[in-house]
Amino acid sequence: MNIPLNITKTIHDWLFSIMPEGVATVTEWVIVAAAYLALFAVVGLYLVLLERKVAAWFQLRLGPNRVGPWGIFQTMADALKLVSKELTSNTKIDKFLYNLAPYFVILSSLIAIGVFPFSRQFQALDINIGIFFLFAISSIGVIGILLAGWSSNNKFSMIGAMRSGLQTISYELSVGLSMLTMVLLTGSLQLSEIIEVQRTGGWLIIQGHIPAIIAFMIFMIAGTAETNRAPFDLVEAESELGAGFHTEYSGMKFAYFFLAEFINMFIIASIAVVLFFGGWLSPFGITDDITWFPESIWFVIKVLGIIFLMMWFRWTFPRLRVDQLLTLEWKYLLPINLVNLVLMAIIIWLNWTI
Amino acid sequence: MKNEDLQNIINSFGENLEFTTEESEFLNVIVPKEQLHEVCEQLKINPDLKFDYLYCLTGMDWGGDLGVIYHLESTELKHLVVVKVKTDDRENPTLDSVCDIWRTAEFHEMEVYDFFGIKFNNHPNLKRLFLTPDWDGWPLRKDYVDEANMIIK
Amino acid sequence: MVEKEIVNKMKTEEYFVNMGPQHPAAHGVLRLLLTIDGEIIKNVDPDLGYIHRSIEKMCERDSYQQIVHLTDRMDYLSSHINNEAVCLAVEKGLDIEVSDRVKVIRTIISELTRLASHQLWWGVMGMDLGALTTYFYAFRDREYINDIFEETCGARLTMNYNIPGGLMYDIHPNFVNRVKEFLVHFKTKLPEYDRLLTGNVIFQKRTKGVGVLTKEDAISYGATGPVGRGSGFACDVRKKHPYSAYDRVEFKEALFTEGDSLARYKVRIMEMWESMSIIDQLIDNIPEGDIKTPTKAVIKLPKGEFYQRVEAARGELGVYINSTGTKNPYRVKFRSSGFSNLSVLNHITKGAKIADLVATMASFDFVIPDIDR
Amino acid sequence: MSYFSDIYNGIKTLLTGMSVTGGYFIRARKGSITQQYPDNRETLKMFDRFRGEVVMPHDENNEHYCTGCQSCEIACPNGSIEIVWDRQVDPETGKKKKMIDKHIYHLGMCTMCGLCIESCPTDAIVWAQNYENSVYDRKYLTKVLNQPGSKVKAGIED
Repeated sequence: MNIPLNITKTIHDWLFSIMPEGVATVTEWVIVAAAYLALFAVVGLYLVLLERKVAAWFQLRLGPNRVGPWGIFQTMADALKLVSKELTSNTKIDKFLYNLAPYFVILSSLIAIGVFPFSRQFQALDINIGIFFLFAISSIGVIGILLAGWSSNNKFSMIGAMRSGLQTISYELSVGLSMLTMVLLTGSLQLSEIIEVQRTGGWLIIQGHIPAIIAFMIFMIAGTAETNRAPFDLVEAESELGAGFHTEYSGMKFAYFFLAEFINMFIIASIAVVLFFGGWLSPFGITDDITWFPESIWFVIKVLGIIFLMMWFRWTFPRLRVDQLLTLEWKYLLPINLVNLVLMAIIIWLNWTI
Repeated sequence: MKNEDLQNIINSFGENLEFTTEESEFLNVIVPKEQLHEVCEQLKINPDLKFDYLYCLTGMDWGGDLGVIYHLESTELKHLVVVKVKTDDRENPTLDSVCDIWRTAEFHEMEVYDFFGIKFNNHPNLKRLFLTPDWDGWPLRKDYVDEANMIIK
Repeated sequence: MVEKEIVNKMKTEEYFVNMGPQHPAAHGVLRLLLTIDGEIIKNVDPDLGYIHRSIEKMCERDSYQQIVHLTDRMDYLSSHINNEAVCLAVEKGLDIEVSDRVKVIRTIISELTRLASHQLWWGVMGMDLGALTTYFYAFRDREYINDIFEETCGARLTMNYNIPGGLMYDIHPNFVNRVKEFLVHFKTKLPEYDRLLTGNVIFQKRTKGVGVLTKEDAISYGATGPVGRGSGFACDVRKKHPYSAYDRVEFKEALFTEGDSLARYKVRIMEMWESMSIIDQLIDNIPEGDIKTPTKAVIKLPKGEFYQRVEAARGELGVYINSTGTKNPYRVKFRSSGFSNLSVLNHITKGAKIADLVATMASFDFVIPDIDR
Repeated sequence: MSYFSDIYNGIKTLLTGMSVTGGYFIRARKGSITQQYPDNRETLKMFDRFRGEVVMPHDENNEHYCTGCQSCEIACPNGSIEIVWDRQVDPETGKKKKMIDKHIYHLGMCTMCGLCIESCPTDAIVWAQNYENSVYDRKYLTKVLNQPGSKVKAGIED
């Protein structure tokens, strides 16, 4: 545990003073996990609200404005409604897999947030293969989607799930390769170290200039595809498949899928911020000297910026077709990415970084 | 092309064709049902007529006779003609399908079958299109009675 | 060769999917029975009748004034044009000529209806392809037209403004100004439609070469309106058989020869420009004249058959009235454009993907009450 | 080469599209196109010709213009109007004459086509501009248009 904030330190000391060491460690894990869970439930809910507001402003509407001032409690009310709703299900479903699927999806999203470096101190786990871990965990979610589509005994769900499978598997490559391009610059997979590199040399997108910008664009495209959001929302494709893989889910199980989508968006945006925009580092170091300034604010601002970009995509573009989706990946993104990787290597070799 | 010229050409396509322009703005050709397909095919392929566009296909119940009215137009030569075909068999009316000549007839004939009960020979997929398959009766016929759903003024 | 072997080895199983009656892309209660192999469509079998109200049978019961309002409910997005078709047919039967004022007003409102219909279609087309924002931009602009209708006709959608022999009442004094205001507004917004959707690379990829309909097929299937004109079939009734005031205005018939969804899209965008130009030509000089040509309170058409064709927003609308001389029509048939256009669907979507079917249906712009009547 | 121009054009068109929506996003403060309906009841005014429902205006003497000629009943396509009438002795002239008892209007069946109002020779019925017609029971949609105790204004038949 690497959370040496004052309050956490107090709790840490207190726990270790009243319990044996092993029990105290486990208790601490549970507390941290519960705190993260609560935090991300709120983050997910407010991202939903943000999405609805942003969508409304793009579309000349007002957005939610009834529950609380400017509708800030709208998604809370929605969540409450979803919790209280009956969990209906289709007949002839595969009960076990049907019930398992939402947990797969939500858990894979929640595991990933464990390694986020919100600030220098605010990071639950700083493992040395951080990027790799994020990359690996974010791929698990697709199993849940596949299971959901398969088990719910609905052909539309099934088509959606199959689309999701091929989409995630192919776009994994681009996400991975564009991450790798940036890792070339940092020479480390550890998230905290990646950010430290940027403290001296400037943000990676500036350090790596051309290949970094290309990598960023590819990462944004592939990341949007990873999270199954428009223009890559073939998995749901409401005008084609009704609601895709979660057609047959209701109540809280549906909410898990819904929440997972937004947390995934947060994850992708976080990775982008860490890899390209210096994580919690302030721009030009303007708040470096202010010791009391919570650096996680910079992290959140940058993440929100990236999320806004993804929302902008969603509310502007039409959806791609399945074969076009694969064409984009295999004929455009992947070759460009490979070339880009070599380009980055050359730039580092010749020491042309800024 | 004038209606008289049309009449002269069409007259050679079959026997017992009746022509009339009364009570209508178009030239009406009343074709015996046995010759329907043959005459229609000629109307389509004859280089002077080229009726390639069937813009309306109407099922009709003339009280005694059942039948179909074909409104035809030539997109190239810009003339119009109306073909009528009648059958006096109300129990099991059967006509030849023209959907191999004008593909649009496929759906329109299904509609006519649905509402008038006129069967079409050689139709690829004749079924109840609007009504449920177990519907009883042919609603647009004049002798159709449905006391529950029809309000007569 | 190798490919063939692989295909033979990988035997796939076809399955059926019910697309509709409640499906977001069906825009109503259209049910398509799809035979699908993976994502590839093998067969599309439409099953209709979910909103069939038997308008043709109801017409046999009603008087000639009364059947007009039933046609509002057919293609509810071009309700004025449907009304006009019936009124023109009845006027043809009665052999009365309406005044120039009526003709011009009918034409202007018809074109406004067409614009409103195409605007809605544009929004829905974007929505079907996944760009939800188009819907709201389209509705913003459509609101102007609906307000004009509401002010003049009293209703926004099912207006019933026409009566046999003219119009129900004169246009509202604000009508001309409001139409001009709308034209100024929409002329700035239509290029925006292009920038947002038409040029978009994803949109182009989704529609180009999708659902290709050849000219021969379009004629044979009776596909009219933007569907036919997208395939190069010059089927504009306004040009072929001018009615109302269409013979005194200059406009181009939007014709494209590609026959794909993009061509149909372009036809509609071009038609919007043409509609605006038609309104531009007429709005400043609406002639004076009677708003109604007097008819008897009980209209009795002479014995005979009357056929009137008009260009509705989705294609050719034909009204066939068979009269036996009584106060009710003996038989009324509406040749609706949607019904003929629907018959093409199976032909052109075979072998396409589900997403292509949605794109094709969006470009066809089905209104289900028009198909079912 | 077209490979790269495709990419360039693709990105360019995508950015053009984004500039349109982005422009609206920035201008979103100027107000939306939606109406906050139940809140703006005070200011919401229908157009004069708006077809809300059919009403029968009465003047201050509780007199209306309906002579009971039934042309609206005949003109109505869906039987939304029923007129209950009988012949009564006119107190002024002493002649027997047609008087309406009840002018019944089924709002639930009305399609707002306006044919009844068109056909009315005395302009006894007009459109009202109210737009909130929903009720909790269907029976409330059947309305009697003439007020209780009202009578036809004298001299309207002529």
